[in-house]
Amino acid sequence: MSEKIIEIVDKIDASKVFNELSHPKSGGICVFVGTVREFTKGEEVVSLEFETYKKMALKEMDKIATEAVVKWNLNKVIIRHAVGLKEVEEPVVVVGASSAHRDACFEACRYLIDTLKKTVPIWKKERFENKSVWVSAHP
Amino acid sequence: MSEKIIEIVDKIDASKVFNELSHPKSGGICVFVGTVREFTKGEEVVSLEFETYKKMALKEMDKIATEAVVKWNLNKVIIRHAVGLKEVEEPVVVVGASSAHRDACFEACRYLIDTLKKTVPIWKKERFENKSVWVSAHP
Amino acid sequence: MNVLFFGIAKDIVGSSQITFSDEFKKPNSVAALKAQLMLSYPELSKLTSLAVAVNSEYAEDDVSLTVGDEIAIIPPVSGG
Amino acid sequence: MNVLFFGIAKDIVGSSQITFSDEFKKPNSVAALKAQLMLSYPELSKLTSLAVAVNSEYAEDDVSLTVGDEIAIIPPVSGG
Repeated sequence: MSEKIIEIVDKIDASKVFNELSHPKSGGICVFVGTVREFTKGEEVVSLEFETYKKMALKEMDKIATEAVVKWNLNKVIIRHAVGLKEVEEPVVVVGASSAHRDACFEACRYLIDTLKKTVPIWKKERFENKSVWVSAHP
Repeated sequence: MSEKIIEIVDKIDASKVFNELSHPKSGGICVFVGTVREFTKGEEVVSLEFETYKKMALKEMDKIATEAVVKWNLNKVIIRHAVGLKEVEEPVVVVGASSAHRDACFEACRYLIDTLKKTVPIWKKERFENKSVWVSAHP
Repeated sequence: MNVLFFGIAKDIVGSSQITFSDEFKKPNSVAALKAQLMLSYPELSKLTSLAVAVNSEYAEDDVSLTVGDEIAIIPPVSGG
Repeated sequence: MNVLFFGIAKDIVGSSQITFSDEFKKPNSVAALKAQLMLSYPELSKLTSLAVAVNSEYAEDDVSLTVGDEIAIIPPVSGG
């Protein structure tokens, strides 16, 4: 029986994720944290703003987590995304996997973040000094 | 200028690693934590005991970290290994990388742990109910 | 039938929700809804992609729409 | 010349350190040291690998040893 943690929150506390992924049958825990970077394409980012279609986002996150648990035989998995305004260095997303061996948790962790970015209905607006841009909206 | 954290400690506090790897120029932080697994090859592990040639281990860990910083242009990197007796679920090693984009931190993190396991003079004894075994010592 | 808008789609439409109350005008498929919206809001057709969710699941063009459905317009996602 | 032993090598030798005080018997290369140790402690030759570090750097067989060197016997590592 694997434990999944799927959450959309206002603020992420990255420090607690290892406790959440700890498991006696796990020899490896891999975690990725996405944070706000101060420059993008050479322009200084003031903050990011995240918006979500929460009901659907949680469903899509749960699908991704379930797929990963099955494919890599994970003991625990976590997908937690933040919404609202985020400053430089703040965490915006945490994904992690806990498994018997390290191959599985590394591959699963990479899958979690890559798939989240493709399918989960969350939108990011980059706020610069003089403008705001919805990321990826235009070709 | 990248910051490297290279340490051999008695006890690992995995909760502080994200603060240590946080950086305004980073959009991604990838961390791997190795923990004591209760079963290995079907036998129940009571604890692990780690021993090191500390002076040389720190040198080798520093080499690995420096190589990773150069190869993946990391903003921060950490390699922290524990020594002494470790119980099931306790962290024994933490490696992590902080970089502008996620490809770099994932690849670097994998490199850090894979290379550590090959070159760093640290030895692990598995303690079972009725015996102890130095891991990998015999073919 | 309620249609929810998010991200840049919300900005283009100028609202987070549109209600199709007139049965006559209600689009009966995902394709029809997209066509109608793009006609009314041409800026939507300039986006990298435009997906539709029906009852919080991605829906292909041929999915039909009924009055009780919760429909959402999904511009290019950019989480993470 | 001090030789340090770790892990299973320490268990086999029964000591964490051996001092070669007699100049006559002191091996003058990594290869000579390994040969001498394997002769004295045959169990060492059953290990998966046996590396030598000179002044805390891995050293190939042809590296020569001098009196002031800190030498370490490195059985198969298993950190992580």
